[in-house]
Parts: sequence; C-alpha cells; structure tokens
Amino acid sequence: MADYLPHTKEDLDEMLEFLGMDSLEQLFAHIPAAVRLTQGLDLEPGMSEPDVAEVFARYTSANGAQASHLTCFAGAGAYDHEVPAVVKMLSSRSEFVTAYTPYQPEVAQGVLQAIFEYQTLVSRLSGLPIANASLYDAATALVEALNMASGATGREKMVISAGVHPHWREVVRTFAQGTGHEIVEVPLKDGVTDWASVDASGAAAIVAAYPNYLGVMEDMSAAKQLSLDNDALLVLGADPVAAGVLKTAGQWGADVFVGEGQPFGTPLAFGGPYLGLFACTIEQIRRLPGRIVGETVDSNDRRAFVTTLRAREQDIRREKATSNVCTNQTLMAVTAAIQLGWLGTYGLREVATRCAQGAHFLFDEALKIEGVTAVSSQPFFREFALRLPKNASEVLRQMAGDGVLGGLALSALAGDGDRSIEGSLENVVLVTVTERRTREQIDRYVDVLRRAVR
Amino acid sequence: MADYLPHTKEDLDEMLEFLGMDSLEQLFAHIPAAVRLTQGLDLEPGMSEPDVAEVFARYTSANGAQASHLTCFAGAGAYDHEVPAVVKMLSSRSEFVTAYTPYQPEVAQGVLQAIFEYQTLVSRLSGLPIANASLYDAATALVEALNMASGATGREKMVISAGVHPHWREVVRTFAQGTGHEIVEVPLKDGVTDWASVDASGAAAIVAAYPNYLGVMEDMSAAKQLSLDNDALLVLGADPVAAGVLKTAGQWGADVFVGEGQPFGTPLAFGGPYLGLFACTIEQIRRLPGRIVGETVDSNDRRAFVTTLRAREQDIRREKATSNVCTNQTLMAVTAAIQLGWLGTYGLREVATRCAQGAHFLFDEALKIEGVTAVSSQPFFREFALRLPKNASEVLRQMAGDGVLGGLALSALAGDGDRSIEGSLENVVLVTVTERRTREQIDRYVDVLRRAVR
Amino acid sequence: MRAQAQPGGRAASAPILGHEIEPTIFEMSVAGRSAYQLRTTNVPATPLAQLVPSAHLNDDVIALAEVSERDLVAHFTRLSHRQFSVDLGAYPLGSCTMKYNPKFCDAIAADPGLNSVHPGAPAELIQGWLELLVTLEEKLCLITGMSAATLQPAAGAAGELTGLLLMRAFHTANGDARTRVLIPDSAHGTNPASVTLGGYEVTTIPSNDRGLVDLEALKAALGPDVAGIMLTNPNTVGLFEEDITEIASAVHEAGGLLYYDGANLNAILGAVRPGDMGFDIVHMNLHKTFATPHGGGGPGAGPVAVSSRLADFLPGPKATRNEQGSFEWRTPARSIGRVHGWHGNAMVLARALAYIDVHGGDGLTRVAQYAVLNANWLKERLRATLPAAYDRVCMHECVLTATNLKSKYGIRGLDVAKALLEEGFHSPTVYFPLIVDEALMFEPTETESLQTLEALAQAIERIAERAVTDPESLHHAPQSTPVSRVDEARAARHLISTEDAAAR
Amino acid sequence: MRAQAQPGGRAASAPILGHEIEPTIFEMSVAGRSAYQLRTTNVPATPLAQLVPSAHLNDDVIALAEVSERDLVAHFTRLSHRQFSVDLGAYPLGSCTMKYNPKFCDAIAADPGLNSVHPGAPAELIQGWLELLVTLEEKLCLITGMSAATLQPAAGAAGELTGLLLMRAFHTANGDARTRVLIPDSAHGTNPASVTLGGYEVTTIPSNDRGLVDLEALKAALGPDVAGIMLTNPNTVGLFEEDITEIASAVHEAGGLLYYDGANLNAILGAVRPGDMGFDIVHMNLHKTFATPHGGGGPGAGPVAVSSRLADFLPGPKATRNEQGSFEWRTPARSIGRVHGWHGNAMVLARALAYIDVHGGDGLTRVAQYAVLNANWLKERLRATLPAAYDRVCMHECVLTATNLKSKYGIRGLDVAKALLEEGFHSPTVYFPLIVDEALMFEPTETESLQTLEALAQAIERIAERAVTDPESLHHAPQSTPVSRVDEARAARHLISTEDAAAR
Ligand SMILES: Cc1ncc(COP(=O)(O)O)c(C=O)c1O
Ligand SMILES: Cc1ncc(COP(=O)(O)O)c(C=O)c1O
Repeated sequence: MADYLPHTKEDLDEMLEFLGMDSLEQLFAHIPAAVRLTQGLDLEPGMSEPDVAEVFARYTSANGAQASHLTCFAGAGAYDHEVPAVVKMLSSRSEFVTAYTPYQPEVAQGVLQAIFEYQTLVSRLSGLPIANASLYDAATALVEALNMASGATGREKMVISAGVHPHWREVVRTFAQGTGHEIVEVPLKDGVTDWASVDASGAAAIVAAYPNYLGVMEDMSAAKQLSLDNDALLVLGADPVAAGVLKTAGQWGADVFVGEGQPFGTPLAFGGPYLGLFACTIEQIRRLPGRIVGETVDSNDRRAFVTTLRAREQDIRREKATSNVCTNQTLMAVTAAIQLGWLGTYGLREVATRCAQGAHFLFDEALKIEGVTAVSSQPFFREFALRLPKNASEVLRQMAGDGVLGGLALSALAGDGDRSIEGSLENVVLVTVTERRTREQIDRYVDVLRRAVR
Repeated sequence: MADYLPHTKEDLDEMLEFLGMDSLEQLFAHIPAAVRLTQGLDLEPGMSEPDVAEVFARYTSANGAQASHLTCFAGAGAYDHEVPAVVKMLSSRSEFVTAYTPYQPEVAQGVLQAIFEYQTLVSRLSGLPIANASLYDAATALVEALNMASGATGREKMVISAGVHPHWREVVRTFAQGTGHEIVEVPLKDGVTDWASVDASGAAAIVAAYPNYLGVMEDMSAAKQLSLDNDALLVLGADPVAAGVLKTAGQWGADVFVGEGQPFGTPLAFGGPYLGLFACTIEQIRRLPGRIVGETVDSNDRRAFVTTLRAREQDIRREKATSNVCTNQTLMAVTAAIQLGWLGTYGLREVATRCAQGAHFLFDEALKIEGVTAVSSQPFFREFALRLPKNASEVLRQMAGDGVLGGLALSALAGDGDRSIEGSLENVVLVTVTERRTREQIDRYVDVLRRAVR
Repeated sequence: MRAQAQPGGRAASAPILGHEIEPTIFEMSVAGRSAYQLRTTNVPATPLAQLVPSAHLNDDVIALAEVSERDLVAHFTRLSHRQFSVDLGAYPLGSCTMKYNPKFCDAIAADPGLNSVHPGAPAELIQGWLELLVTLEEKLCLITGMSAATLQPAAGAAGELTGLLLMRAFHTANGDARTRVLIPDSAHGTNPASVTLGGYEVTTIPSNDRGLVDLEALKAALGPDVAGIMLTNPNTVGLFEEDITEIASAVHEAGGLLYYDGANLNAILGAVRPGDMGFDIVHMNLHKTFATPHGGGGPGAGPVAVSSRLADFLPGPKATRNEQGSFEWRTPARSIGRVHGWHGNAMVLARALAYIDVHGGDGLTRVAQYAVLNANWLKERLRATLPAAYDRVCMHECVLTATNLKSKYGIRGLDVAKALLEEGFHSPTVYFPLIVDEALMFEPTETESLQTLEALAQAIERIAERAVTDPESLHHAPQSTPVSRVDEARAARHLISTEDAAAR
Repeated sequence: MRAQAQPGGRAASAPILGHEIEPTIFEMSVAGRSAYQLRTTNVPATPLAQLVPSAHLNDDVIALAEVSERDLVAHFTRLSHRQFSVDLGAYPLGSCTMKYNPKFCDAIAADPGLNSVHPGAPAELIQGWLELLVTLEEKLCLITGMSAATLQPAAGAAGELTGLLLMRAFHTANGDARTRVLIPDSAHGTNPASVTLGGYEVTTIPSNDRGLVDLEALKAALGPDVAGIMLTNPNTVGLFEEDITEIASAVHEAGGLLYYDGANLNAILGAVRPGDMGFDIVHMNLHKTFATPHGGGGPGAGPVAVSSRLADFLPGPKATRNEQGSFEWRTPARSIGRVHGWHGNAMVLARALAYIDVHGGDGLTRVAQYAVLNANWLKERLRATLPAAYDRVCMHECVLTATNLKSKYGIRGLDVAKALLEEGFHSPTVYFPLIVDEALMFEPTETESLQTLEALAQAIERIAERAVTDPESLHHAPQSTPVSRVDEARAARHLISTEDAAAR
C-alpha cells in the first residue's frame, strides 16, 4: 500500500548508488550524532486514508461538532452566508489551489488577474483607490493599518473605539508589545463611541468600526473630525457586506479601510482561513503591507499582470519592510472575487438589505419577550445586542438543545470589563441575521428564546 | 434574481429589433395556433437554488433515503467500493464533465486519450484485444453482444445461463422483442449452469456469467465447448473486480466480454449512471457497437487520438449500423481509467482478494447461525446466496433497523420462477462483501442476522 | 545510469506551457510504484489460493499501470487541459444543445443522500428516491403533454428503441402486424438504427424544398403496414414542421403511431407540447434539454413518455405513488420489461428534476424563447457570410451552408469548423443533416449572450475573409490547438486502439 | 448595431486555443445581467430606507460586475488555464516546499462537520474540533521536540512575530531588557522584518565560506543585550548548521533564546528535532511541511511550539484537555494575548493533522529522507551544468549558481528560470538567498520521482546548450506561455492596480 512517495526500491538503490552512498541515513550523517533521533518519531505508524477518515469521523460526529448542525444566528465577523455550488467549484480548481505566490508572472496570469479583479472590488467597496492582495484576517489587517499610521505620522498612540471587535482589539494589544504602540481605548455610551472622553492629541490613528461590532451604525463624522484635529489617520474597520449599501470608508474620509472578507465565499470554517481586506489612499502606497498586483505588458506588448512595488516587501527590504507578511490568503481573495462576481452589483445590495431586514424583524420580535431588552437605542444594521433576564451562556446552551445557535455571549466574546457595554456583560448576547435565515427560522428563534429565558 | 439566462432587457430589445420583430412570441408564430400552448406550462414558477435544495433535502432526509446510511452488504453488479478523493476530484474536472463526444479531435485530446487508456485497461482485464469507448451498462452491453453474435452467425438463438444477472436476462428478453432473438435460458443446478439440459444447436451465442450472479465461479470450459460444438460465439459477462485475479474472458476462450464497470470509481448512485464494459476479438471489429478511439498522428506528425472506424456507427450507417448507441457513458469510462490508475496493477488484485476474504469470512460465520444454509456448495468469489429460516425481505427489513443493508432478497431481484435457484426464492438472500467492510462490520452483520432470523 | 526521463511531473504537454504530447499512463508506469490506499479491515487474510480453486486463478498478473498519486493527478490534469469544454467557451454544436449546466445540479448529483443508495435497497428505505422519480415523471409528462413515462432509458437512442418496442407492443396487442416505420431523410442516424433494432423496416420520406417533410410523399408512403413515424420537431434542419397536425391525422388515420424524437425539445418548452401535436410516444434527452453536462460523450438519460393508451406497456418496475400516499415499485400490466439494468441513469434524473425546479414553468418557457431568439439572431447576423440552407424563421438551431465558400475559394465547411477552433469557439456540427450541402449546424443555446454571439459572428467573418486572402492557411487550421489537424484515415486504416496494439 | 463582441463565452484566451488576453470581469460586465440566487425567506421586505438612517446610506450604487453564471464560470475557468500549479507539473521552487498535496486532505477540509462550525460556538458544542486541535498540538510538539504550542498564527511570518513576542515576554518577565536579535545573512526576509515588528534590532551574522553561520562572528556578536537568534536549520542554502549545539550553548550562555524558523522542517522530520538541537521557540509552516496546497499565495498556518519555560506565555485561548477528559478553551497564565481574530487557520490545521495521521512517524521520516535524497541527486546530476554554491551534502534543497553561464554567455539565472517554464517545469527560486550570486534554488520535494528529476535535469541541460548555441533566444524566453516576459519595471513606474486606475 502506498503513501504519496513515488520512490520504488529500484529508484532508491539507483539514486543512492549515484550518490555513492549505501543508505538513506548517510544523507544525514553530517548532523551531529548528539542531536540525531535514533528511534524515529514517537508517533503512531501511518494509516490509510479511509482509516484516517474514520478517526476524523469522530471529530465531526454529531457529538464532536453539534454546532455544525445548528441554525446559525452567530456573527461577529464570521457569517453564515450563501456560498453557491458554482463558487465552491471555481475556487477549488486545482490550478488556483496548488499554485504558490505568482513569482513567475508568465505562468501565473490566472492568479494575478484574479487578484487584480479582487483589488478592484475591494477598492470599490472601500471607496479607496489602493487595495492589496490580501492579509490574514481583519484583526491582523488592523495591526498592519496601525503600523501604516505609525509610519505615516511617526507617532505611537492609537486611539481605538471599543466598538471595534473585541478580538481585533486584543490582537492590536498583543502586537503593540512589539511595536510599542500606545493603545488608548475609547468606551461606548449607548453603543456609540464616546470620543469626547479621551485625549487624542498625538495620535497616529483614530480607529473606528462601521457598523461597530454591536451592529450600531455610528456617525463617522465625529471620528473623522477627531483625526483631522489631531493630524491622525482615520482607520475604519467595516463590515464589507454592509458596505454594499452604506457609505464607504472613503466617503467617510477614512485613510485606511480594513475588513473581514470571510462573508465573500468563505465558509464559517471555525474561524479560518479567513481574509483580511485592506485598502488605503494613494498617499500611503509606499507603506502598503503585503503584495499588490499591477497591470503592465509583456514583451509582445500584450496586457499582463505582475506583483509590483515589491521594494516595500520583506524579501527585498528585510528589516525595513512595511510588513513581514509573505504567505497571505490569496485563495480566499480569489474566492472573494468569484463570489462577488456571482453576487454582482445588485446581488450584494440584496444580500445586505436582506440581512438588515432579517435582523430588524428578529429584533422587534425578540423585544416582545418579557425581560429581553436592547442594549443600545441606536440604529443598527444586521447585528444587535440583547440583554436577557438570565445568564447569556446558559440561555445559549439551552437554545442549542433546540437546534439554534442563538448568538454569542458577550462575556465570552469580549470578556469582563470590556468597555463596549455599560454594566455587566453576563446577560448580553450578540445576535446576527444573514440572508440565509428564513422567517420560519426567526420565528422559531423567538420561540426558543422565549422558552429559554422563562 | 437570476436564472442562467444572460439576456438583459436591452439585449432582448436589440435582438428582436434586428430581427424586425416586436415580441418573442413572434418567433413561434409559424407554429399552428391549434397546438400552441397559450397558458404556458402547468408547473410551479422557478425557485432559487437554495429553495430547490430545501426540496431535495426532503428526498435525501433520513426518512427519504435511509438506505444511504446503512452498512452495505448488497451487490449484484452495484458494489460499495472505495472511491478516493483524488478520483472524485479528477473525474469531476469540468473539462471532462462539460465536453461532448470528441467530434473535433484537435481540441478533444484529453477525453480521447483517456478513452484510449480506458480501452487498454478493459482489453487487458478481459484478455481480449478490442474494447470500445463504453456502453450504458452491463445489461445493455449484453444486448449489444447478442446483436454482434447474431450479425456474426446470421442466427437468432441465444442460449443464456440463468447464472446471468436476472435483470440482464430481463433486458435481453425485452430487446429480443425487436430483434426477434430466440432466448433459451439454461437453469442452474446447485449454482452451476446445467448446459446439458438444453439444445444449443443453431445458437448464435452461448452466454455465461463469471462468476455468476450468485457468486459462483463456474468452470467456463463447458460453455466454451458448447460454443465450439455449435459454432456459436461465447459471450461472458464477468465481474471486472474478480477479473483482477481470475482467468480472463480471453483465457476462457470468450469471443465477447461484457461487464458492469460501476466498481471502478462510480458510486452506488441508485443504479446509474453506470458503465457498460465491452470487449471482443479482432474478428468482430466491424460489428463493434459504439465508439472506439484509435491512435494516429496530426499534420505535424505528432501522436494524436481520434474516434475511428466510424463507418459502423449510426450517424453514418443509419439503419445498417451495428448499434444505435450515440451518447454513451464516457465520463464513467474516464472515471474508470482514473480509478484503475489509482489502483494500479497490485491495487486491483488487493481489492479483489479482500473482497473474497471478507465474503468467505462472513459466509463461514453466517452458516454457524441455526437455520441458515448455503444455496450452493460450489466455490464462490465475493458473493453468495444464503437460505434463511424466514422470509428474506422480512429479515432484511429487520436488519435495516439495526443499520445493516443485509443483501438483496432474491424474490425481489430475480422474481418467482427464476431458474437460477432450485426451490422457492422467498427465503433466499444474496450477500456481498467488498474491501470496505471491516471485520467489526461483518461481526455485527452476523449478530444482527442472528437476531433477525430468531 | 538507468533513470529514464519520464514526465510524471513535467507539464510540457499542458497547453499552458508547450505542445508536446502527453505520455500515456502506461508510458508513465514504473514497476513498484502505486497510489492506492485501503482501509484496515482486520478480516483474516486467508491466501487467495485457499479461497479460489487453482483452475480459476489467473497465473499471470494483469498489468494495469503503476503510478504515484502525484503522477496520476498530473497526468489527468494535463489531459483536462487538452480538452475543450462548455466551461471554457461556447460550444454551438448543433443538435447537441451544449448549454451551460448549472453547478448547482452537479452538487445535487453529488449528494451522498442520493448517491450512496444501493439500487436494490428495499422500497421502504428509499421513499425519497421514489418520490423524486415520481415527481420527475409527472413534470416531464406535464412538459410534453403525455400521460405516463419510463425513466429507464440511458440516453436518447435507448429511448428511441424503447419507444419503438412500445409501438410494437401496442400493435401486437391489437393483433396488428405492421412492418414499416417512416423517417424523414433529415433524421438523426439513431432513428433509422433504432427502427432496425425495433424489428421494423425504414421507409425514408424526402424533405421538400422548404426543409420540411413532404406531406404528399408521406401520405403516399402510409399504409396498413406502417407502424408509425418518427419525427423530431423542430426537425434537424432547425425548422418547425408546420404541417404537424395534418401529418398526425394522416398517420393516425392509417393506424400508425407518432414518435417524437425529443432531442430538439429545447426549442419548444412552454410553446407547444408533443402531446398536443398528436404524438403518442416522446423521448427526451435530459442531457440536452435539462442540463446534464455531456461528460465527454455521456452519460445522458432518455426517458420516454407516452399517451394513456400506451401507458400499460411501459418498462417496469416504475416508481409509483400508491393509494396510501407512499411509494413503491410497480410494473405496468403489459410491460415490455426492463430496458436498463436498474432504474436508469438515476443521478442524471435527479439533476434534471433540480434543473426543472429551478427554472419552473416560466423559466423553461424562457429557455426555449431565448434559444430560438439566439439561433435566429445568429442566422440573420451571418446572412451575408454563411447563408441559411432554408431562409425562414428557424427554431433553436440554424443550418447554414458553406457552398459559396467552397465554390469560390475551395473552402469547405470542415475548414470553417477547424478554423473556428483557433478563434476560441467549438465548431458547429458539420455535414449533418445529410440533406444540406456543406452544412454547418449552429445551436448557440440560450445560455450564450448576445455579446458572445457577436464575437462568434465576427470570428466567422474573419474566417470568411481568410478564405479570400489566404485560403491555404484554412486548409491547415487549426494550428494553435494541442494537436493540429488529425489524420483520421490513418487511424482507421491501421487500427491502434490500445497501448498493446501500439508498437511503442 | 449596439452589440459589442464581448467574449463571455469565447475561449480565445485559454491556452488550449490561443493566446489572446482574457478580459477582466469588468470588461465582461453588461448592465442588467446577474448570476446570484437567494433563498425565499418570507421575511418582511421593509425598505432599506426605513431601517437605515439616510445619513448612512450610500447614494451611489457600488458597481461590481454584472455577469451571468455562465460567463463567471468561463472567465475563471479560463483564468485557471493560464496558471501553472503543482497539479500540472513539478514546482521546484526553493524554500517553498511545493510538494504534491493529497486530495484526501482537501476532502477533510471540505467536510461540513468541520467547515460549518462557527468559531464562537460554545465549547460544549465543539468538542470534536477542540480535540482535533489538542491532538494536532501534541503531535506537532512530538515532531519538533517541544512542549506546548499555539496554533493561532496564520502563516510562517505570523509565527515568527509571535515567537519574537514570546521571546520578549520571557525576557520581560525576567526583568531583562534586551534589544538585539541575531540573524544570519542568509536568512529569509521575513525574519528581519519580524524582528523589527517584535521591537528588536537586527544584527546580521555573516556566513562563512561553507555556507554556514560564522561561529566566531556569532560569538562576537553575543552579549547581554541579545535577546536571541533566529535560525533555520537546514539554512536557506540548504545546508545543515553543523555547529548547532555549539551555537545553542553560546546563545543560551549569553542569556539569549534560540528561535527556529521551521520553513525547512521538511528536511529533518524524524531525523532531528529543533527541541533536541536546543531551540526554545519553533514555528512550522504547515503549508510547506504538512501539505496544505499553497492557494496561489496562501492560506497557510504557522503554529509556534515552545519549550516548557515559555509555555505560559503562549497566545490564548488554547484548546485544552481538562481534568475530566473533555475539552475547553484556556488562556495560559502569562499569555501575550491573541495573535489571530479567532483560532488560526483552522481548516489548514485540520488538513495538517490528516496529513500527519496518514503518514505516521514512519511516513514523515521517509518524507524527509526522500526530500533530501531528491535534492542531493539533482545537485549531483547537474554538477557539470549548474554547480552547487557549496559543494557538500545538502538537505532538502540545493542552491545552484548560474555564474558560469553568465560570465561565458551572458545568460543569467533569471534566463534559465524563464526558459525552464517553456520546458514544462516551474522555475526554481531565483536570486535567493542573497549571499549566492546568480542563485537558483531547487527544492524538488519528496513527491517528485527520479524519472521526473531526470527530465528536469535534461531540460536544464538543453537550456545550457541553448546558452551556447542561441543565447539570444534565452533572453526572450518564455514565448510559449500565456504571456511572454513581463515588463515589471513599467508596472511599478506606472501603477495600475485596479480596473479604475486603468485607462481602458
Ligand atoms: C436529433 C437527435 N436525435 C437523437 C439523438 C440521440 O440521442 P443520444 O445521443 O442521447 O442517444 C440525438 C443526439 O445526438 C439527436 O441529436
Ligand atoms: C525560510 C523561510 N522562512 C520563513 C518563511 C515565511 O513563511 P510564510 O510565507 O508562511 O509567512 C518562508 C516562506 O516563504 C521561508 O521560506
């Protein structure tokens, strides 16, 4: 029985003979004996594919992954959107899947042109002229945005709304340990950033989320004004689905847009691989993190695409690079281009609209349940936080028993002491509705919630 | 929202204007009004893909298709073999899937070469030099074989062993209504064809199955002798998996080989699309049904493949064609070539061997159950019939409740009065084991059977 | 050194990189290499010799190929790159309806809930499958205006033969021994071939100068020995047989039945139904009209629907809704018997139902309307370059002719077809139907856009121009394809149909 | 006539047919066309204006593209035909480990049981996922000889930065303010870039003439301000740092930590473990060693494993087996915090575990052995044509140099690389590592066969011959590819990175 190694006994013999060796071990003979493994790896021996499939069947069994069977009302950057068969088929074509970074453009026009189209789409959705060829996810894209702001301003202070996704803020704090950025968090009041409560002087960036992670559409003029007043960059983290109908980051005056691209054709996938969207103004182009594809011509003067402005990148600029990113999320970027091609101009609008319609419908119905109240009185888009009369985790557990993933408990998502919500988080649940949720499912949600909070 | 029709309102207007028409209906105006549909089709309006997926979820639900969840011990030409991810991936590449018959060889070398390789594989497995590019399934391939025999001998009488799959025999009888063939069925005695019981004089073909549908490996010399004695063609229907280790049709002296190619990479698929394997001697080449691919060169003298000997086919020979087949099962043939490439020389042997090992192990264990007896005392390969102390359909129903598809009830498969089995069929079940069945599953089978016959 | 350069991992044959030939999998084989992996079963590994009497064991090992999974993947991926397909570009191959097939239907057919079901499983365990089949039968009957159908035939030709056996069973049941079936001279080759296999003789009816059945000739051919007529409508010239009601009454009056070859059903969905035209038996090519990708030559499915007086003869067993509202297999009272080893190409049937459901009555009607619109537009657009064989409103396909190019510049229809390959399009069907000289049969289908049709028209115009300026180059087209024009005669003269026949 | 020829359904840009350019999806767009289909929800369709205050609504419609599903499929299928990939042919791109990736692992990653799980679902509902992660962490630790790991980093570079933050946290916890990190001059660019982001200064250590870290220079650079050293071993020249134990003790003695860049782990699986060599922090490129297809540039995954004294600092939350034997999320006591929005590239992690399980300890050991064997064989086979930069036993890759060809015939490494594309192979990595002139870095990987390597060697020999006979042609290679040599300078000079920047 085979694994994936093509070497026959005869091949091995011939190759070793050619090398003048008589065993494979000899190839490793120059490794100091003191550190050589003598007994091999302490792992089970190899199994056949069907045997491994059996092992994995345990991980994915009804017991191992109940969550995969529930009707999903959870969001927070990870959304249960329609991914049609056509997008799955195209994005899994092996030419896209088994290529690497397009270092040889003559045989990589497929990936290069797909990225070019992706960059165009991200640029249009963000309202900013420059988009890169993808970053890991929204959280790390935000870190790159802060590094850009710091490079642009020569400053270290980052003023961040607590309306930014709690995980993103956490990631920002982690990487600040290396960059030395000073992170100043701005609390929310009734779901809206209380910019007045902080001193933004000397800030490199003003960072806001739109809609914020609680779903609230904040008026971004305030953040923009603050950035202008302090000569800071305005960095907006935006929901790219909502971006199909809301004012763009560019229209709000943002210098940098970051977003989570998962909604564009990538499954929930337990959180990854996702897709870090990134766009910025032309002024920042020399500080752009990661790859960018540009149009050019070949030696026969035909249009061709190639990665460009490479002098910013780590392989050339090394310790002075704008970012350390190398392997990124190209396949997800290609997938996003395909999914957005499928949605088209009006499909994305329709999806965004249906999300909002579903969310508002559920919100209105849920508020009819005794003891359930809204956390904020502000206009929201497709996500909203509810305060329940009981511990949210408990309620979610009970709802799961009825086949519904009722949302995310804020105590788990944000952690105690988070400044996005006034008062205790314990009873707060963040609820999301996508275009895949039917009225029947929403009605059932309300029923199940009603029973669970009783 | 879209279907798959690209025509925009503007396109329609422009096209109609170009044609000097002002409505689509005008295109149909020359159809006599008396027969025109005025109200459109009496079908529900179109639904979106996700809506249709909901409808299909009902068909495939646990209720609708319990059988898909059972551990499968049913066979009779439809076998639950391993189909690895790599074969599924390759055979679903859209270039293979969305092409048609390779009428333009310059842009169809992919399919043509794959068929050439398939023909080689079928030729080797059958031990016969000529294989065609596929037929619908084994049953209809057998009909083609009889037509070939009739063409070769100018006779109409077909002497068929009752060891041939009951459905194939039924199909043969159906098509004989058109060809006028006289079908003489030869009963089995203790699982072996009782050739002596019939008069084969004037026969066009002697038809046997190897192993026969009850799994029994009959000595094919008898059939061969009969064909020689009567100047008839010997037509063998063989299990192509067993063919990996048993004597080939060619070695037994067959003139024509037919078989069911489903075991080579095609799922159970509720019976179709499957794959009719067909091979024959060089003498019969001008009577070959369907397509055949041949090697040649292009105008630059490079190797190329093309469909050949086309003068036999319906599009050229019309009412004198050797067969009416046009659309065949190319994708399954390509799949078979891929699967056999994956199995390779020794993989197929290993699969065949494991089938036999599993079947014999189960057979021995099952016979230990009180009241369970073998229908035949003859050597079998990977399939066998058991006589139960109870109605077989009843027993199978009960076993299904325990998660096991215990085989096929002969009363359903063959129908009453079938001459393959002496005595009543009512309590007889046909059991199959493939390489996918583990000892644990077999032990469970025996347990469940024991309980069911109690 | 022994090592031969063998291109397992070398892509020189993939058109993206070059134009070398792709070795066969046998040429890539290296003894001792393999790809397969089987599960651990713990079944006792009794030696085969103990299970199989030695008289049955093959003393030789049958050599297949010995390749790694990597080489297997590279080989078939490269072969796929040497293959044109609908997903790459337009495929206006007349009579074949090479429309775009929704990937959604592929996903339906890949659902293990349908795909992992054994065809012999007891009916109680497969109610969903049976309901699916019953539903499809009902919808196909509604679409064609018939009363019952069999889903067993695996393709159009199988449907034809099934239909002819039904015709025979019907007449036989009436004690009526008829011997001839009428077929227009424009008919597809499967029709006469099926008639022969159905045990009938073919009588060919000529077409008139309008490309339609010559009604007088037809009437003259009718008689008490005529079992029926096989027609496709629109016919293979792409024209609607306008005299259909007259034809139908004439045939019926003579005691014959009307068989409808449904290969061209795509033209008339929602516009007119075979049943309403008077047909008694209808086969459908689900792979043409209802969007099964053609698989490089198959699989398809060719259900046959009939009027009520023929329903009792249909093949069985048939999925049937019983009185309790559940589903079971039933064989019609006077069934001709099975025409397929199991229940037909079931996964194709499932796809077709999904396709019908997505489109609905309104969508299917649009399918036909746009297919017909596209064909007429193309025909008109090319009027000056390749005139239509018959200058009338066509249905979903148009038969154009290259006789002008041939007489003036020596450029045949085949040359045009081959040159079109270089232009990024698949060729139309050439030299069919046989009654049209230098026929080029274009069926754009409804899924191609106006803009694509315009690109196609411009490509043909460029070719026509080359016919004037550089006719020689057209005789050598195509050159940019994986192989250039193929020597078909040599393949037939010197048959090499397997690796073993090839002297390598 | 208004209709423009737009090649939605025209395959002229697919290399199988020709070499036209493929239009962008925006060029294919036609107003009013669309492909999307959404389910019927019956949710009240309140107008957006009632849900969203007008200050927030965009007055403009953002134009994406308007294409049919058919055109979408054709476009991206054609683009795929303009793309080289492992599945088409060998991809000996040094440092990137472009091995064949089993399709089985793709199937694992496509399983809805894993793929449809929301990352924020409560731990009780995702025990299987948590167990998978814990199991993977354990196995990665066994493979590297470390004691705990984080699976969060999304790629190698993210792992590097995570590792540097761990280094920082460790020193900080010890009240130890160190400022410099040592890096050999042969290091991959991500290393110095990560060091900067980790808040350290880079001190570059020269390589000696054997291609290894200059031990004396290293020792000289050490000091109390050195936080640690980043090494990959084998290094980027493909050579094993034989002085590793001495390096390790020197660095440790100076109070520094050793960071292992695991991009080259494929060379040493089962032969030697970073932990046993003395490394404190190890990142792995799962997409290189553990067979995630590279996706055209990603995704990957870059887990970081550490020795026990660093375990407390790992990012959290981590999937953890609790005392009751079930699984939960726990954040290490002194965690540096999250480095990913959720739990890392989870589906890549699942693939890697499947890959590890199929191979087992024995298979992984063979992976490294055969990878090293292939590289050494190729190096020796090409000795006369492209000599190795360092003439010693190499590990899984070999750095060859084209300086001969350059000085004699003016043929640069780049020319060789481009010509190789025409030969059906992807190019090696060119001009890296920077310390080797005209470097051509070949990493054949273990999944290519001897026969493929021989074909590769012959192709290179042919190119070397062309350097003698027709050097000019090499400057213009490749020509048979979808586009010929690309003007990179122009792209940078005149940036057009979106359709809107392009003046079409
Ligand atoms: C007009 C016509 N009739 C019959 C057929 C036969 O159908 P099938 O190829 O499915 O057997 C075809 C298919 O090519 C056809 O075009
Ligand atoms: C030696 C080396 N180190 C680090 C990296 C960075 O890994 P990644 O691309 O996954 O970020 C690479 C990848 O190219 C590499 O080759």
